[in-house]
Amino acid sequence: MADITIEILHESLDPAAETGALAGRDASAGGLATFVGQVRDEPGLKALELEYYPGVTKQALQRIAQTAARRWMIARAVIKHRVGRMTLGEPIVFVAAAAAHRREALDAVGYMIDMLKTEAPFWKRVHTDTGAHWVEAVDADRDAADFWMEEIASEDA
Amino acid sequence: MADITIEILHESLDPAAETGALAGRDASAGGLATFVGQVRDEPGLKALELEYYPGVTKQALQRIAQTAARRWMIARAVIKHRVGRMTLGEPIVFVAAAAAHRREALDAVGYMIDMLKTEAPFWKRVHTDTGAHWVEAVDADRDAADFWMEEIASEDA
Amino acid sequence: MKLTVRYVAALRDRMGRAEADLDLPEGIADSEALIGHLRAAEPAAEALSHPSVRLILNDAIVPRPAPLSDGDTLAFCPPFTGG
Amino acid sequence: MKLTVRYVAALRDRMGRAEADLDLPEGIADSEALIGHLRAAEPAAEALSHPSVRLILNDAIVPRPAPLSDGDTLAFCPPFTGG
Repeated sequence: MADITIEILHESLDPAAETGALAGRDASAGGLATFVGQVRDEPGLKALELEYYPGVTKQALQRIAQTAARRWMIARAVIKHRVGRMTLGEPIVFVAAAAAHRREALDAVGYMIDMLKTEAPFWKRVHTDTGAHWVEAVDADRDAADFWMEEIASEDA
Repeated sequence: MADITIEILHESLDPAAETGALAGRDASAGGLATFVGQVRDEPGLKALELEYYPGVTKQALQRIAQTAARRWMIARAVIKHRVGRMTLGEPIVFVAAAAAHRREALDAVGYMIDMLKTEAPFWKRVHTDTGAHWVEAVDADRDAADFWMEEIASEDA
Repeated sequence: MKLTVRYVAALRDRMGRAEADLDLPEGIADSEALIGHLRAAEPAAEALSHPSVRLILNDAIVPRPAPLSDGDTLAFCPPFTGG
Repeated sequence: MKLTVRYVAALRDRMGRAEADLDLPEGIADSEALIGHLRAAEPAAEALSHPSVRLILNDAIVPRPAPLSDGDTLAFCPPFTGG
């Protein structure tokens, strides 16, 4: 079974340090895929605020990583997610998978980032010059998660 | 057009530093996908040696990144590839793409790593306790590159 | 039946509070019946009935309708927007 | 016609050298004719005819057969194994 690391971070997330900690770590893994989601510029952006649900969010991320580890041949899966207030360019989430084969690592990362967008309890709020608003769910994110859920259900069947 | 960085490195490649240099760099990019290919353990492995073709290899990588930037909406593409002698766990290649949308970044990275496996002039030699051998081409790598070449040809048509 | 309800993120703004302890009349067996009860008390609770609203019951994400028991904590959540 | 041929990686081992300057007779117009000529001189050159062998002509990766001109450098390459 893959080694799984899940963290909810209140302070800071350092994608360079996370990558450094994983590179070369698993002798059997020829490939390490990572994804960093970061605060993107938008008009008047001052900060992004992320709310979570203590006691539930981490468990939801754990389940996503476990499903990835069952579905793909990976040696290691990592999800680290910020909560609280972030500014432009700051990392929000770091997802990684190490695997013997590149396609497994890349697909596992793609799955995990797709799923955590809509299946882990996080809520984003954007603070701008003119006020604050909650970020609306994106249909495409919902579709991506639905795709995986159907795919995995049909494999388990 | 995307910002493209290609390097052939004779000494060392530091995935953590590369990731650090990219994280948060493109204000329009909500996502940064990376892939690190690294020396995998195999029986008796002492070192991996990588040969390239000066004057041609870098150009081939450049073309792969340019094709990725035409095919996917990415703000930045990076390919850094080691040559020379490497030991267990050492990074061989770092591929990255920054994009507004995660799927573009992930797919561009998947494309670039697939293509450079078979379309850039590199040759791997494994040194073990009992001697040295050239690494054979893998059919699955050939298939992956063929898939992309057909896919992109059909889109251009 | 005693129940704690939580309103999360945009629903907290909509409802004007984060949490409420309720003492419910007989016959409210699940989340949908609860929503009906809340709507009768305040129009803002209509937002809770939207199909995109997700539920966290105690410490688990659960599908709707969710059966309710005495002492439960039920959180009404807008769609998740992580990553 | 003068031509420089290079043998790369495993093909260098097979041919026992990295490079050779050739002075070719008339009528060798492309890579495949060159391979035939080399095979006649030494059996090891049969390896060059394998369909997996890639060509670099001067500073470009080119498909086979590659037309040849005086002064060209042609490299015979095993399949690429990067990444």
